[in-house]
Amino acid sequence: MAELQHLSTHVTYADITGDTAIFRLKDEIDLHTSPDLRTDILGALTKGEVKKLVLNLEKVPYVDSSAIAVMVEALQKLRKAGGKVYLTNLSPRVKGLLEIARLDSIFSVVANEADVAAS
Amino acid sequence: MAELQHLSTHVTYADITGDTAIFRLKDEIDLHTSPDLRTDILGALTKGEVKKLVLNLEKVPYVDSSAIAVMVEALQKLRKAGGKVYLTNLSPRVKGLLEIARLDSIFSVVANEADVAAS
Amino acid sequence: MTTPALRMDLTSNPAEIASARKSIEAFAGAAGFDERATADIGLCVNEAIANIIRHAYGSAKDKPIEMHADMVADAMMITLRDWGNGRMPDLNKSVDPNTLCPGGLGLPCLKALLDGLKFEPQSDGMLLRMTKRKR
Amino acid sequence: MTTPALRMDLTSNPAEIASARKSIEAFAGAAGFDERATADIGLCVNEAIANIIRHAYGSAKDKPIEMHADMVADAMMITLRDWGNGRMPDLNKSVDPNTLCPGGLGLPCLKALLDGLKFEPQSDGMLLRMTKRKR
Ligand SMILES: Nc1ncnc2c1ncn2[C@@H]1O[C@H](COP(=O)(O)OP(=O)(O)O)[C@@H](O)[C@H]1O
Ligand SMILES: Nc1ncnc2c1ncn2[C@@H]1O[C@H](COP(=O)(O)OP(=O)(O)O)[C@@H](O)[C@H]1O
Repeated sequence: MAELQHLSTHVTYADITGDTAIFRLKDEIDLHTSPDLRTDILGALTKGEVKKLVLNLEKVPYVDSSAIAVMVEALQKLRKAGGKVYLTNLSPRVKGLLEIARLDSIFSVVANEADVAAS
Repeated sequence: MAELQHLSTHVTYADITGDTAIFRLKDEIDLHTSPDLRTDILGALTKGEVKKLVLNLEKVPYVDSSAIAVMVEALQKLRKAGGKVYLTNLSPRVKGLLEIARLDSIFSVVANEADVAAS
Repeated sequence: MTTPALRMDLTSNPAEIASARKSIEAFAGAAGFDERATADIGLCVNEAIANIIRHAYGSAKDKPIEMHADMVADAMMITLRDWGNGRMPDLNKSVDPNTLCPGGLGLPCLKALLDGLKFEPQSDGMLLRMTKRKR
Repeated sequence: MTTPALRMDLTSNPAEIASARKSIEAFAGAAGFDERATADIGLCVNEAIANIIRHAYGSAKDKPIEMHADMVADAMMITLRDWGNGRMPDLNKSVDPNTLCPGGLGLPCLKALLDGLKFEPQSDGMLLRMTKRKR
């Protein structure tokens, strides 16, 4: 897509179709790399009528709180429009951090991308 | 076996049947742990009529030169009796060290234990 | 000081956080911490350094941070020294998942995952002491 | 000194080799060395420390060893300092696979895997400088 050309190296795939934006991410995301990811993700939310943001974290072994903060910020924006953030394919370590942060319930955590439609 | 009771924690299985002694090893082996392994292996060679020593390294991700030295010492002993040392299931890292040490040709490197009989 | 002891000289550049995290995790793994505790230690070091960068140094990228770690009996003692504003963080704040505020997650992580957490203001910065026991 | 820099205070106990090896490998991985080069660096540190323990300290287990590592451009510079016998090893010996001698493998590994290897005798021990470039 023209709108998503200069993506962070942590984005392996990005697609906006209808009201759904999908990002597949990779590698460890910490304070060094989360700012670029923030630009990509929040940027996508300003285009079109996105209501569902899907972050596929299958290839992400590790995130720190700055990556979680990006997800929370996206959720803030989407909630105003009645939208949701879906997190898919979480590794145990990433799931663990969401639990410590007591944020596992504010996101829609699903097994994989296919389950987003079903949810 | 009675003779192989107090084995190093790096030995998960040991068997002497006829002229063949098999050791399955595990974990990283360096100067800290190779002395116990040396005791086990050279000890086994003094019992009975061992001519084939099989070291299965499938669960060994790493060895240093002190572990290689144990293998060489075993080979020295066995060669006097016309015997051989078989190394099976080598990880790329362990194989790499044997190559650097130019010792890959003095051992009988085979894919797995079944290939020992065939060789 | 007990050995082995690990020390890292870092700069307040977010690019160096990964190096600190991976090194301390390897050190913890070699010291016998299980996978879970090792990951916790790595995350705490990450979060503590991120806080120093952002709060003690106001995101300046060229300031020194010293990390030190060793084992005392069954516990890893980690210190982080900075020469920043020396301000005490408010340790009583907790996360309210309902306010949906991005941020405020670092200190709660440290409190949840560590066995000991102590900020000791210095005349010229801060000394943070973290303790993690094997369980 | 460039950052991040890693320093480890070790004792000449073989039980500490794994900690040094794993920490330097994590540090190298974070510095961008590929898997192969990272493994080479870990092995070289292992072999160099084993040599210090056995040859410089005659296998005494309670003597100090200091390791230091940092990146200068695309190269990792690693130093190992000991306070042992300070004897220069013979760098010209090579492995003859036909003699079947267990031992003599450490130095050939260092020579084969490193881009730089220098023993600098000190008045009270040895300083070993090892260099590994990214390729
Ligand atoms: N190292 C520090 N130095 C000074 N203030 C700090 C430090 N760490 C944390 N703080 C303060 O504590 C607050 C909460 O920190 P934290 O839980 O990590 O959340 P965040 O950094 O995401 O705001 C920060 O907003 C800051 O005011
Ligand atoms: N750090 C050291 N201090 C003094 N002598 C050393 C040191 N390292 C190696 N040497 C000498 O070099 C020889 C070869 O070393 P090396 O190749 O590691 O084989 P090994 O240690 O297995 O004999 C040793 O036998 C020793 O005499």
